[in-house]
Amino acid sequence: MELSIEIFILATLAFGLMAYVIGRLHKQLGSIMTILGSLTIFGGIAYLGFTGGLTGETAYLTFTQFEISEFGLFFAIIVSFVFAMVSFFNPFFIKQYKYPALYSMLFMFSLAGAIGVFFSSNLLYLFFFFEFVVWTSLFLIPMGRSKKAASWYYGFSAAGSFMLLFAILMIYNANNGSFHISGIGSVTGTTQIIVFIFMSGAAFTKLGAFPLHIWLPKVLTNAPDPVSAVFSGGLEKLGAFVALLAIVNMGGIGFIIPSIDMYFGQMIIATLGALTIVFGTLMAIRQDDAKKLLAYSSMSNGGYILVGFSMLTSQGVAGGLYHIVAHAIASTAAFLAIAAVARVAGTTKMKELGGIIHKMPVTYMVYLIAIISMAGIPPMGGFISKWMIFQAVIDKGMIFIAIATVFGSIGSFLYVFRPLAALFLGQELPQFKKTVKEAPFFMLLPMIILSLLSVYTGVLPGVIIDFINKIFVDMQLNYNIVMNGFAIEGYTSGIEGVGPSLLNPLLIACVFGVGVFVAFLIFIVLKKSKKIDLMDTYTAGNFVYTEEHLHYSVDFYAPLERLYEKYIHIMKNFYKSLANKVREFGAFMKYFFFTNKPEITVFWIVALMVFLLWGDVL
Amino acid sequence: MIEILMNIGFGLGVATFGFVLQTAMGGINRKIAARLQKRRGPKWYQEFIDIFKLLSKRATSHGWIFDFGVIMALGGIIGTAMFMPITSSIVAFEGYDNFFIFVYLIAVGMLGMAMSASGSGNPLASIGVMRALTTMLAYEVPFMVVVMTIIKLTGTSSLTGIAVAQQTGDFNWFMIALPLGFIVAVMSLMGMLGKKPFETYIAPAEIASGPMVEYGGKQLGMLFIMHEITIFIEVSLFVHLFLGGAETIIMFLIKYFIVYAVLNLVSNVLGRFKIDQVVTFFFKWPLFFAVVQAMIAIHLGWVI
Amino acid sequence: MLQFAAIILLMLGLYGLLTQRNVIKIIISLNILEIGLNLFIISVGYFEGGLAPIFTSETPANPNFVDPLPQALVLTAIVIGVGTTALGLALARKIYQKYGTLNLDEMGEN
Amino acid sequence: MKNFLALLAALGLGVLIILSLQNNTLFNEYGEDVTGRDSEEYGDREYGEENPASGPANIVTSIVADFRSFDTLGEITVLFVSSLGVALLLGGTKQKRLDLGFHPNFMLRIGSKALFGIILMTGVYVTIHGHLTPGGGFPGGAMIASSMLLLYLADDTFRAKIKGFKILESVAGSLYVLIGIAGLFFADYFLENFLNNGVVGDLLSAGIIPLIYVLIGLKVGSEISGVIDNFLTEEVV
Amino acid sequence: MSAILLIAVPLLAAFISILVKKVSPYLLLLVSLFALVYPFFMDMSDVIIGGFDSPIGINLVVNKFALTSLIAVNGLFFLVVAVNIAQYKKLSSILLVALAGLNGLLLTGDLFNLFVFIEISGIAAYLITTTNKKPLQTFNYLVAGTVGSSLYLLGLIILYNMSGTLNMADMATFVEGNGMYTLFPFLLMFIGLGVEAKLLPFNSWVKGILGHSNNLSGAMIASVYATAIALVFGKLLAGVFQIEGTLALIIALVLGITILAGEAMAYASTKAREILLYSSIAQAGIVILLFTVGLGAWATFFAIANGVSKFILFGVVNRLTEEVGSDEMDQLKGSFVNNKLIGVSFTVAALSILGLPLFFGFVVKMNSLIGFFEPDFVSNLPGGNFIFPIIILVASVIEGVYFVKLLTKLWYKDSDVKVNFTPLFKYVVVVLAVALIVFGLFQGEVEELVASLINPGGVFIWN
Repeated sequence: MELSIEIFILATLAFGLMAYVIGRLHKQLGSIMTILGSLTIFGGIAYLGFTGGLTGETAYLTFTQFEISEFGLFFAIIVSFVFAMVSFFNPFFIKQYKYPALYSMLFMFSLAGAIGVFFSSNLLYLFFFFEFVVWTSLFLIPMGRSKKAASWYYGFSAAGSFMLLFAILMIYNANNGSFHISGIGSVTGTTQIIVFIFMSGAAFTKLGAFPLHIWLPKVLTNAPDPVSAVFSGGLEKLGAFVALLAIVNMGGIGFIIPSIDMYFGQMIIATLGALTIVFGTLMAIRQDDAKKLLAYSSMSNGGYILVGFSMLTSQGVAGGLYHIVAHAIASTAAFLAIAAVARVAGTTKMKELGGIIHKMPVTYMVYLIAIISMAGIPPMGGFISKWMIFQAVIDKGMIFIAIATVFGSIGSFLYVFRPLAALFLGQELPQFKKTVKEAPFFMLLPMIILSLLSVYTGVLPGVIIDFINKIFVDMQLNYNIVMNGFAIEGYTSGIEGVGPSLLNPLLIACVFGVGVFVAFLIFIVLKKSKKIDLMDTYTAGNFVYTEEHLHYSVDFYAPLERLYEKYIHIMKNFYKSLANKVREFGAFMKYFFFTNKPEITVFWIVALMVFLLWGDVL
Repeated sequence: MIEILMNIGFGLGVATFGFVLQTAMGGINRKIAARLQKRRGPKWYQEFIDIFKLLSKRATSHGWIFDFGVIMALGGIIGTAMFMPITSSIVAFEGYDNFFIFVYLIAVGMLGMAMSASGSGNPLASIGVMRALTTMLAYEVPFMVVVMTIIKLTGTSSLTGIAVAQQTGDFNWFMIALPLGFIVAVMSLMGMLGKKPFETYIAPAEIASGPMVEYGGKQLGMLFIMHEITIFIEVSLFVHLFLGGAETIIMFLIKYFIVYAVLNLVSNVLGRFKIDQVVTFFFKWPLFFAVVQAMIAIHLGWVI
Repeated sequence: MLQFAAIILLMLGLYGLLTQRNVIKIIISLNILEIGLNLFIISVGYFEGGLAPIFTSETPANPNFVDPLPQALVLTAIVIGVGTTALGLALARKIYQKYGTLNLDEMGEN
Repeated sequence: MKNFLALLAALGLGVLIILSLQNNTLFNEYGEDVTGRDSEEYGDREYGEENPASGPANIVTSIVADFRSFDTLGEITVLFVSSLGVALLLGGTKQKRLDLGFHPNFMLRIGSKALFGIILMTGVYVTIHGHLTPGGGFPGGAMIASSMLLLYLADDTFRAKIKGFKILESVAGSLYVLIGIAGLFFADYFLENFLNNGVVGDLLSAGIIPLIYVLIGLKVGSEISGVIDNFLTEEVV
Repeated sequence: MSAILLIAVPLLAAFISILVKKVSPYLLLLVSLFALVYPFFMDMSDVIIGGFDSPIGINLVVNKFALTSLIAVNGLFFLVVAVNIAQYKKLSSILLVALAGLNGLLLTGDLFNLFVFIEISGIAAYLITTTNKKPLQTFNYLVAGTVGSSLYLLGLIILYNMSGTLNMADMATFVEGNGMYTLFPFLLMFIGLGVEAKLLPFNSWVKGILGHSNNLSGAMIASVYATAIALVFGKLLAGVFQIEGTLALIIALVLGITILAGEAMAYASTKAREILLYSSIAQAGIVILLFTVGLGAWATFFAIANGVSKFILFGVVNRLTEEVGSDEMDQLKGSFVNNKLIGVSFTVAALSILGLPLFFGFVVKMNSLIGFFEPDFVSNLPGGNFIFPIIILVASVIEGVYFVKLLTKLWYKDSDVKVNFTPLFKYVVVVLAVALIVFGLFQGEVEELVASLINPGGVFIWN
């Protein structure tokens, strides 16, 4: 069955408009439309994608051309899957929004834009869809808590997308007048360097990587809960897509550094990626708001993707791609879990929450599996991608990047555990005893699917590794990941007699299962323990009656935070001062040029004439 | 399929051997420490007695997460131990004993224990967990840098591969080949084992023995088993990485005893760090030496 | 010579605009500027020994007239000057009605 | 200090302009022969010639009213708009004469009436002979208005009938445009001189041009008088 | 039917309208409708006035460019008049003269005639701004305008002295060879027109006029006059002017600073009208830049798109300020909550100015930027081909930030102020917004429309 991708984009737009029209009549129905819409789109793309039924010819949107590429399909499936899962939450959150119908429409429009970006082969119309996503998602943010986040978001993503535009136009100029996507590869000399710098700039802004990350925590904290899930799971992958084009598709940039045989350009990207990881982890550890913490975690995971891509080895790039899948699933699940809690408890501040597990155990399990994958612990998908990225980093022998990646993964244990302990576990606060109840079935369904997927990608990586290999073939990169049986082969060492380092996730899962079974046996065999109330705890001496005093969730990592407390606002202050400089420049010009006295104009006229004649006469 | 079952059985055997070995070693070292303090110290099998006494007691539980956490912790550690090679030939799963599996599966154990500790409702447990995780962050990073140097040099990340590399003479023992790395590894190992200078998170004197405060009866017993097997994993990891593994079990036992005894002696005479001192300490000198060692080994290629 | 005088007048007009604070004086300096300009326009068309561009009974056979076009242009320029000055003065009177003063500095910032 | 700096800048600029115009080879010096320009064609006729291309003896008038009469049309629109503007700004429903504290004695009031006639006559003369002698619609109109100004100044209670000026102004303006449109329909160019040019130098020569100049004279006269009236009166409040 | 009627008929109506005061508003509506419809029927030949061809007489240039600009300007004029005539009956004859002046501006082929029409439309503009009840600001505008036009005339006369002709086409051929002599007169003419086109050092009047604008004067100055002046100035820059040497440096500096400073000033201001006026200064700078550099065709449509968007933005903001009393952003917040239709069209206009997809602004901005990157493109301004696109892009980022701030304040804050817009205004604004979207979607047709303005060699046809 053949269907052009253009039909899908138009269908999504049509769904959006339908959602708007129905949304005006009845809020809930409108948001249910978004569920139907995104599910059909995801189903369609995934099914046709795998059976090769997608074609690129355009009947209606004649000004642009589409081309079904493997990596386009890869991203499209992930993003539409994330949209589909998150759309399940829309009906439950629609009541909080000022413009519910508009919300559903823009939700579908940003999906349409994203799909457009991944499949368009004409660079200018890649930018067209890129900008389309920016402004449609822009109006989703203010529906949440703060209004300032929207202008920060637009400022950074406009800067990013205009950098992308400048790069595209440089390519257009270099390949004398062609916008085809293959033009990226065929750029050489200084234009290649300029294009590389600007495109990675665009990727950095969209991914929220180090130098340009200020908007990510602001937006993901203040946007409505489903929107932040969509942002961190889906829209961030646009940045990864551009990063793939910029870093991998263009090949090495600049001279090769002999000791670690890496291109200079890629080295810079890797270092910035490492800084993103470290900065993201440090900031995440000290956050009190769960959503802000997850925002910084998706920032640091973005750093992993960048480090992976910039290794330019099969392990590295595959690790990056795999990490995109694992991170998309894990962070969407985590955000949805926090959203479920926020819907019922009203706040995501860890200070005010505690002991949600007793009323929402399933959400807790979903969140547990999500953070295990985000921290990169074995049975889950995150481990495999981090393992591959470590392999690549060590194979290149890059010590400082290695330190950053290790610090990032160990640090992720800390910051993922913090919401677990403060939000879910610990004393059950009285005010939540009555109000909090388990999320309804339709909210649990996507979360459970995401967790199962997390486990699946962790245990049986076969399908995704084949897809990644197909991408490498499609992008004419001579990379390949060897799979023998269920194990992934790491890089082969120089020393003979020593086989390649193997990772058999299925085996690890079984062994872990066996271990847990044995522990369970031990537990069951022994005497049954008496269940006692949570309040009845071993407190030396004085007895405490109120739950709040027995719940430790305020500044959880105090000793660690004290170490770097002074430096956390460097980047934010830098951008604030930049904005102020523009404002001061504007105010000065206003004061200087726009007084009520006409002599300013005459003065400048005389000045310009003197300036011209001076050169001419003398 | 049978062959996999055989391997799993063999793995379980390795795990129990680990548990028995470490508990015995624990007892013996208790006696050595006592001799240091001019007293006789308890019998060498004292630790066995403690564990089995605890397992037989009837205990209290703070809800399903409290128990599920303990099971997951012990299960994770047993799973990790199953992968551990005893000697370069005796290993449960040929070729799959990847170094990263150990680091991350220990994390599963840690996470399980932390989860149940926080689930117990006692704030002291949560503080203990917080301290454990912070210390882990501190000692793990320098250790990983050194191990990465080793992996870069030997080219493989499987433990048997590294052990074989040291035995077959390509490299002599990394204890000698990478002196600075070895020192850093010792310090991290003491952090891992929770020995004296870095044991703020489980020290009884600090906050009622940290995370374990709410446990009793079988849960505490299971956690003790988990603790013993963790020490076994970490010490044998150290042995394989730095002391060239072992051809025969006896060699392995001797090396194991030497490492564990020396560590115990050193830790008995030292004081105890405050938590943020641990982090600053590990990120100051050990990390510096680890980086210097890595630079020398990888980029300049000076390996003794 | 006439052209230099015209340019100097132009510059005086500009000087007036640069320094004067009184509304009427600004209008006057505008006029000076326009007069200078008109003088300049006229001077463009003149040449030594040129005749006035009017046919009379005494005009010689093929007369070399002065260039008549600038004179036509200056006619228009003068009337435009009158138009803008009339409007300026009307505005000056409205300003006086509103602010009670004609000095720009005393009008405050609004 | 600021004034001195401004003077310095202005004069310096003047000197610079003069110098640059001087050493600019293309710029013909003042008083240099300019006979080679296109504007020769404006005057290719002689005195007494029968029906030449452009009728009026005064070449400037032929440019103003015939060759570039579109400029003049624009010209009177400018005056029309500014007088309208002044009326809009200052004019009100009921106006009374501004009391400037100057009360002329009896002699001046009567004497000015006599002088008024003479000035008016010269104005009309200048307008009518626009195509023969220097002058024409604009100076003539100004003279007509100055006669009106004389009456205003001489007699502080005098107020002309503004209504009449408005009608005169509007009729003259529309007639001018209608002539132009008539030129378009009768002789396929807007504002073309479709009448016979007669003999150069006669009073009744140069087709529609004297007619246009008379209309312009009346229009300019009425507009400027309207402006004078607006300035010398204030709204009855 | 020759194009001269476009000027003659409004003039005739103006002269008649002062007699019959009562009927003049309807006359104005009728004539401006005629001016909008007539260009579609008139024949496309150059018009000679008074029977004498170009070197001696005056001719009107009627080509595709003139036709497009006429339709755009007359269209916007008709909309402004239709929406505001009920409130400003007194100004109908002045508006008629303004219409004649604007049409004359766009059509005339003679440089001195252009000066006359600049004066006509200028004085009409001064009178329109007197409705703001701010005589001092109008006075400043008058002084600046007069100085500007006098300098333009001075430059023109110097050029006449050198070339001997006043006609644009002949002047262009004269200037072709000896560009280096004509630097000073062209600077004078650039300054003269720069004052009207709101370029930075000369536009101190803009804040006074547009800052206190009302429904009529705001829309008229910001959209109708801005588009007309930009197109005429562009025609001169593309055709007649020969820009090189220090003149090119000055023009590059002026344009660069206008664009960047315009955006910075808008970013620094908190009053809604001030934001819009500084953004229109920057947009004017971009349009003039595109004309100077030779991308005339797309510059025309950039000016028209900007004109349409500014019509909507100024119309809405002025109406809100009239109701709310002050145009401070915080007072206006939440005013779209209870009139969504106006809000949506306002957002469409704002997003089109930012150049976001699906809107006409995107098509125009992208193609103009692509113009800079054509392989065979050589910019006559110093600083290579890529410095100006960077300036435009940086400016659009700053522009984006303050527009988003404005939009979020207007949409997402809730306030009790209930502003009612006249149904006619709503209808007009929605139609324009839909036009912006339709033009944005059908990019193929827009490109064909633009192609007609360029001769096969890619050079912008201006006469």
